[in-house]
Amino acid sequence: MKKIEAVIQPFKLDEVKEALKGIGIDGMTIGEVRGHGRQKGHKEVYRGQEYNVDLLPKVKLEMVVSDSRADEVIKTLAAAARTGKIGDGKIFVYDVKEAIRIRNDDRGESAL
Amino acid sequence: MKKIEAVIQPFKLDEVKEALKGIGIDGMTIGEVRGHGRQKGHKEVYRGQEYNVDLLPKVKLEMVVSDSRADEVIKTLAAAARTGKIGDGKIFVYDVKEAIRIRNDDRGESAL
Amino acid sequence: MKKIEAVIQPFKLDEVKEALKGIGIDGMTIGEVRGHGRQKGHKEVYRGQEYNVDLLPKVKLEMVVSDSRADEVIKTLAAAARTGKIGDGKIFVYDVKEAIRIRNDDRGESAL
Amino acid sequence: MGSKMKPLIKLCLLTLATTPAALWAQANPDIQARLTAVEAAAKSAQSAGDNAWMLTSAALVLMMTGPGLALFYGGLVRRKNVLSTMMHSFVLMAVVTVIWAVVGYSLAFGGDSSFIGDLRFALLNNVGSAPNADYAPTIPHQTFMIYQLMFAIITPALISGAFAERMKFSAMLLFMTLWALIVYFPMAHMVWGKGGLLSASLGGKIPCFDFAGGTVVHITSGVSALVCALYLGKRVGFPSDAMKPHNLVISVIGACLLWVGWFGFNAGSALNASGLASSAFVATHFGAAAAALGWMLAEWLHNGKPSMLGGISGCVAGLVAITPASGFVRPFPALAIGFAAGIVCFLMVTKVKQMFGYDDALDAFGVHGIGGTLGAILTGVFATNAVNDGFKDSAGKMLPLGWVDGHASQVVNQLIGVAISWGLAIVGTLIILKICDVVLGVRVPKQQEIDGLDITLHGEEGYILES
Amino acid sequence: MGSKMKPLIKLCLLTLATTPAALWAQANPDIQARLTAVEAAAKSAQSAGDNAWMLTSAALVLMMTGPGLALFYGGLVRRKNVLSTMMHSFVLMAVVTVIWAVVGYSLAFGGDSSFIGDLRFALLNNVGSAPNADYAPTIPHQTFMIYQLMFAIITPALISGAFAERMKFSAMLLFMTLWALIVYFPMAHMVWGKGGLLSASLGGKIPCFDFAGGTVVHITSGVSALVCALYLGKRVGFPSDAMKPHNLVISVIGACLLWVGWFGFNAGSALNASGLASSAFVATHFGAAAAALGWMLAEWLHNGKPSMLGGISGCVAGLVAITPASGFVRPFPALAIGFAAGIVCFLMVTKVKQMFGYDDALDAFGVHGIGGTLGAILTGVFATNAVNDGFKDSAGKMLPLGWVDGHASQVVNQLIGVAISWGLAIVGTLIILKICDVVLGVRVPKQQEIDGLDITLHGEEGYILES
Amino acid sequence: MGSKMKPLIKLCLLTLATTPAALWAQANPDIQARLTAVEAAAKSAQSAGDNAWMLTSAALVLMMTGPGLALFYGGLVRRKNVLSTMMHSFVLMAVVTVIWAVVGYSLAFGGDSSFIGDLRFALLNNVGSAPNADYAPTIPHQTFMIYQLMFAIITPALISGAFAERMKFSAMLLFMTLWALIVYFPMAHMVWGKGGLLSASLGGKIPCFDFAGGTVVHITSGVSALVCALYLGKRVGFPSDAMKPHNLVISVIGACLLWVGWFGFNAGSALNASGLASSAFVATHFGAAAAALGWMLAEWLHNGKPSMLGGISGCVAGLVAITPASGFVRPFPALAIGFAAGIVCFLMVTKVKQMFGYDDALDAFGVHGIGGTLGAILTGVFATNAVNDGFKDSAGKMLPLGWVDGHASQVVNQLIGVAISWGLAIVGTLIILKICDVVLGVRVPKQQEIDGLDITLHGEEGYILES
Ligand SMILES: Nc1ncnc2c1ncn2[C@@H]1O[C@H](COP(=O)(O)OP(=O)(O)O)[C@@H](O)[C@H]1O
Ligand SMILES: Nc1ncnc2c1ncn2[C@@H]1O[C@H](COP(=O)(O)OP(=O)(O)O)[C@@H](O)[C@H]1O
Ligand SMILES: Nc1ncnc2c1ncn2[C@@H]1O[C@H](COP(=O)(O)OP(=O)(O)O)[C@@H](O)[C@H]1O
Repeated sequence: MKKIEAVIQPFKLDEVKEALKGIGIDGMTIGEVRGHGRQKGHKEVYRGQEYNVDLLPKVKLEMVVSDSRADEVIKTLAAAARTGKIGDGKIFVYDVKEAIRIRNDDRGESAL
Repeated sequence: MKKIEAVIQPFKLDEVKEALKGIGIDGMTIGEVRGHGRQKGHKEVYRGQEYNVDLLPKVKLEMVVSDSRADEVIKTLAAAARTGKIGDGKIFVYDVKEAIRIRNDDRGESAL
Repeated sequence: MKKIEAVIQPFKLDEVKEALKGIGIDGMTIGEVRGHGRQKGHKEVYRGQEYNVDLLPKVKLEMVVSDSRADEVIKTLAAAARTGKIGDGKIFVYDVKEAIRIRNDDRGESAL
Repeated sequence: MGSKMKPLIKLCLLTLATTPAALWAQANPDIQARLTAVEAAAKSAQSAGDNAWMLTSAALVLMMTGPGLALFYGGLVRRKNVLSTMMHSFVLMAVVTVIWAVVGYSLAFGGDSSFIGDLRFALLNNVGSAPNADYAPTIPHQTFMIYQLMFAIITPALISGAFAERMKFSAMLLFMTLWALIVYFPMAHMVWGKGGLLSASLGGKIPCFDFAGGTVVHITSGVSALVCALYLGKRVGFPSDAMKPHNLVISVIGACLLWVGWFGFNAGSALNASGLASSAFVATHFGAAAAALGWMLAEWLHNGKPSMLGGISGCVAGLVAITPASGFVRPFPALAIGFAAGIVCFLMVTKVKQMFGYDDALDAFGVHGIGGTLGAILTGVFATNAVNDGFKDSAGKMLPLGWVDGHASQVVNQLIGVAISWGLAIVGTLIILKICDVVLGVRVPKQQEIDGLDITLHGEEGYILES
Repeated sequence: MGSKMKPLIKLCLLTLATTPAALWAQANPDIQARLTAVEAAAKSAQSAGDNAWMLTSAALVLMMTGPGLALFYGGLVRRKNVLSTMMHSFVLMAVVTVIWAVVGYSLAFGGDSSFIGDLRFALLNNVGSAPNADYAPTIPHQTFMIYQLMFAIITPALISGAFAERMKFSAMLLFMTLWALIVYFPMAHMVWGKGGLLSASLGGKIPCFDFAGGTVVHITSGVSALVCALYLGKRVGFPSDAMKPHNLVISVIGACLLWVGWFGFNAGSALNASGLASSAFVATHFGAAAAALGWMLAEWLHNGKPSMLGGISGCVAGLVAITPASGFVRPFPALAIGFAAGIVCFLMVTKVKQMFGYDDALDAFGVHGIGGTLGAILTGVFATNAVNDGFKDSAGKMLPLGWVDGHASQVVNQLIGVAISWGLAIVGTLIILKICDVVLGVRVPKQQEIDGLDITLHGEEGYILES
Repeated sequence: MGSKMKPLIKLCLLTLATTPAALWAQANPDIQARLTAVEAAAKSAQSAGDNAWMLTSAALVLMMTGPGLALFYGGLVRRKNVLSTMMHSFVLMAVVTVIWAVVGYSLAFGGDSSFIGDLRFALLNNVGSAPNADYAPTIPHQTFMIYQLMFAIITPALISGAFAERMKFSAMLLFMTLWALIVYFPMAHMVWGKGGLLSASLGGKIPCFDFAGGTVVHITSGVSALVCALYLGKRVGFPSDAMKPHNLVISVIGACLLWVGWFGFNAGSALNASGLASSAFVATHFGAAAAALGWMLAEWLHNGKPSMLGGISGCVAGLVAITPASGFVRPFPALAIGFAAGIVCFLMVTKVKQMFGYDDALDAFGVHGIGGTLGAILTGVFATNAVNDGFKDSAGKMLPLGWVDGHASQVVNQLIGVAISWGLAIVGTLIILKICDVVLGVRVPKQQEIDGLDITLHGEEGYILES
């Protein structure tokens, strides 16, 4: 199994979720993160104190899928998340040694 | 070493933490996440605008343990987190290449 | 490629970020987490109800780097995050199978 | 000569008869008219001044419930229940208003029987601009009516602290409606109504001093809260799970608005802008201040740290305790009452409650029930005619009020008042809860309680902070 | 003998002539002086009482805008726009004040023409301590001026709910300045100004009852809001993306402060602390309460759940609808007006709006435009001289006011007033928007809208909760 | 005939003597009595009106501290210190109250010496319902006492902005207690007390105009704040680490409540509900509005963006600057003073502070110290007897007040007042800090500062938003 971890623009979340549902990917976990990269941030000033905000709000999607579906998922996800502008984010892929469904102790792909 | 990543019901956190302490697992990192899966969400209505909330609050536990302890930890964790209802969550297991304790540069299992 | 995941003290974030920029590491993703470990927490009392808070605020840094740079990054990061006190946190290293830049579908190290 | 004189004398007599009259004729009527006019003007001016303060007070007392109490309570629950908790206070601003207009005001202040009012003011008949001389001779009757309504709103809202995070919304509405009818209106009439059993100034058999609602407001609500807490049982996970206040910042806002609004509550209870109002204003502020210090000091000694939550809990406890006394006691006794309330309520909430282990979620009983009882009793001790000269014997001589005036037996009357309010609250609330339970069920299903009442009962969330 | 008598008679006559005069000489002047003095004293006392209430009311009405409306609106937008939304209300507290001082007050209340005031009060000339007898004979002219200013501040602020989350700050400032000049001041003069076309009490040709601003405040702002919503178009992602209120807790605070502040708005519109003020106070509270219930009930039937957002939206709708009626109607009609407003506005906001699909972000039109129109019309139905005895014929006989007094044709006048305010708002706002669009452009670039206006327009964030 | 006439004449004479007397006997006493009664009635009515406004004002001023200032400051610090910061304001509501009751009021307003009061009012002896003719002849003495207390509460609270996020709670309590005794009470007596050195209306040697506390409140607190900032040193990580306001939304609430409450602060300082109160109300509002614009404009020119934080900082700066002038200046000078304050304080806080690099965490000095000084001086320029007619020479002729009245030398007196308040604040605060440092240590350990004061000093958290 593979874990597909994507860091995307927050306002793209709904779109991406729909796209994944479209190809039957239901299980996913989402977290609020802040990202730093090529995308330049913005300036904030509080009573003359200037701050350069270079950590921008992003959303992190994690989903574990069977090896067979990984590519399809990546394609769909990337397509849905793409605006073509700097800051669109990244997708990272990892090996997963085991998956367990807590509810009934299912293991492996059947647990996804 | 293995990384054990569990997505569980928030109200189960304390119970799980105690159970893990019970078997001597002290080190863990916890994050607030929202999850999507079989568990169906709920409806929210704001001034007639209806929303179907299908991202539900979950807690993500991460702990890195020695290969030898992985199974025991998984069992304990699953047992403590289980309610038997849809939405109990998942456990995923990954390989960890290296672990470093920042404080004193300990490496490997001794860093856990 | 390697994923370097560090859990550090929140007030060390700026320092660490600067240090990493210093060695040309730009891309990173940051999340708010709470950690449990050797570091003992504090007591809170609300109208006589006592709570022992043993989940302490930490910041989680994740950056994917080429295998070649991993060690350097770890050293720099650890050095910058170190106070020498319990609670400094950990660094974990994982293998990364693939990386994709959503914007332009770059793959592999060129996507970082 | 003689003959010459006649006309002269006639004139003389004539003048005699006429002149003064004539003078009056031109001077007096004018003066009479001006006097009458200026008497009316002075009366109208008096009314303007008193009405200005009473309308302000009415607004302040509404502010105590919303946003005051809604925030104070809302901040103390867990995030998932913040709206459902604020809703308890808010919806009562609406529901009680309608009940009050239909029968409530009349049941509380109509007629002069001992236990409950009649229906003469039902549908607000005969409640107009003309003052109701029995209660407030210088302000429009409507001002008195709306001011008293604000008390009828906040009192049941106080109870909601006990059953927060687990009561059905529908059951809460039924409960509150019945509670107003069965507990509040009778109690208000007994203590404040003309001829009420416990009325101190309007011919009660057992005169009991309660300036602004120690028995009527705080004992009834606080004791009913305890009954609710016991009847509903503990929240899922209590006390093992952490149930920390999710937003103490809004609780502080709420407590401060309660403090400020309480000036309308207590000083407004003078029903005019006289020196008595000022005196009650001072006592109120002193009571709150001393109690905040008392609670924080107790915490400091006990936990090693004074807390913000302790400070705001203390000030509320002091405001509760000074409420019945505010129009009767001097500044320093006010400080004493407040300080005592701070310590006693702290012990109640932190020690006694833990001992018994009931789940009075937001300590409505510990603060209002206990604080109100303490205040009602101490009012009998410290009440003095040096502050309130409204009580005279037939000869117009001022009567001694409390123990400090040498009238120790007043404490007994206060105890009777306390006993009656406790009794009515316990019995009334039990009956009402049983009814609600049978008709609707009082408690939400466990899963709803776990998911939180905001989503499950109201279909909305308090905060959506994700970007 | 006869000779003996002469002096006697002389004396007699002398006395006759002198004595009473002498007596008067000593007694009367004194009395005259005291009378004059006490007449002045009573006048001064009346002024103190009325001024106390009016200053309080002015403060309450400012509190409605800040923090009231700022919070109510601020909580309903998404987190990234909370400050930009609160800024709309806040900056108007500053900008409108300056405009008002320079020409605004004079354009609204100077002179006695039909459509707009003159410049006699420009730069606040002749606006001092002496009362302006035309408008408020018992309070300082300055009090009347500052009280009316608070209305001029909140009215444009209400509009901002329509274009929240997407309007340029600079354009907003220009828009509001022009709107005050072109729409608000004329409308205020027409309805409340001496000789204004729609003035009910100061010689208007088409007397239209608007006690505290149904047409002047709520229709003008609400209808202008609709025009803005249509002109600016929908927010990026509307309605597909979730645009939930990010912080209903602060919206509840805001709504409650609006409710409390509204007592100053409506009861203050009596311009004194008389029984009429009390009556308006009662009507205001009843209208709010009934509307909150109405909206929640509609929700309950419609969605199966009453909501906190529904409750606060309802109370605001009720407060809007009762505003024009508050000084004219009895308590129960006030309940009826409120209840109707709760239901009607609920349908507007949830059904009609969805039907047409325009993006009135915070429902400024649905609540203020519709609620104000409904209230203005129902005022014509329920207005009665039993509540407001200020309207008499030459013979001093009280005139019938609304339909309930048998004066059905008043409803026609109300409709004319409604039509004029709708017309002025639509035309005026369209012209102003076009100007702003040409001069500055009204809408922010898409990327700024996505990133949020707090960061892009103001360079700051509402919350920084990371530790 | 003659004989016939005797009785007639006797009668005539008799009547002559008696009749008018008789008439008076029946008419006059009655009139006298009614006059006396109505004179008393008018006096009582005057008192009611004035007292209504002053009780409202006292409540408003308390609201400025809690929740007003607590929120304004609380929102500006980092999340981990929100409660400890709000605690500074809150605890002073309690502590200062007790000090005030024991000796504070007497030290400020007892007796007529030049520098400090005596103990005649200690323990509030002789402070009852009867007015204190020296200070406020129409309201109960207790009203004056409690109103002044609210000033004594907020003044030290203002200082806390300087040492936020790093001062020990215990040290803060000791500091504030000593500061009230050594700095505030003497300063209050010198400026407002009978016979005080700087008293303008009660026989001061160097009459200095300070209507509501430019020197007494804002200079003393603001300058002391600077001393504290310098003495305590910078926060750990200042200025390198980001120390952004964690919740500007609550800061906006706080600022708005300060604005609203300030009407009680300034207009209340008229101590009655007269035209002077209205005039001060207007000046206050205008000052706040102009300053908000001034600050935002400066930001706009300087950073390219006006900000919400700038707006609220500006309005507070304006309210500070207009405070001493509010009862002396016309509306347009009020706008000028406010605008100047907005610009000057902006420069202070953004440029000068950065230049010197001290860590006045929440800019208590930049806003209150500088704004207060500016206002105090400009009061000498713009004060006019056209607004305040309370200053007459022996012949009853009105005296010129400020420069605009041709009394340029008043500016010198103002400068003396400023110098004295700066001097007292600097010396007093230094001594007090040294004492606190020796006795308790003023600053928390570094680790506590890093972990945050809420957890380490109070054992609680402001927000727990995790589900
Ligand atoms: N090497 C990396 N490791 C982890 N996260 C990264 C890395 N590089 C980028 N990111 C994440 O991806 C986001 C977008 O990257 P950025 O360089 O800004 O734009 P782009 O992905 O279009 O090149 C960043 O905000 C960060 O959260
Ligand atoms: N394939 C997956 N990848 C990542 N997280 C998942 C996946 N499937 C489920 N989850 C997480 O587990 C949670 C529970 O899953 P769900 O299907 O709702 O119930 P159950 O685990 O009982 O089947 C989800 O809310 C989500 O956070
Ligand atoms: N085995 C582990 N797995 C995951 N996270 C860990 C583990 N051990 C520690 N951590 C994280 O590192 C943080 C610091 O660890 P701690 O034991 O408190 O101090 P130190 O790292 O100095 O030994 C913890 O708060 C937790 O977030």
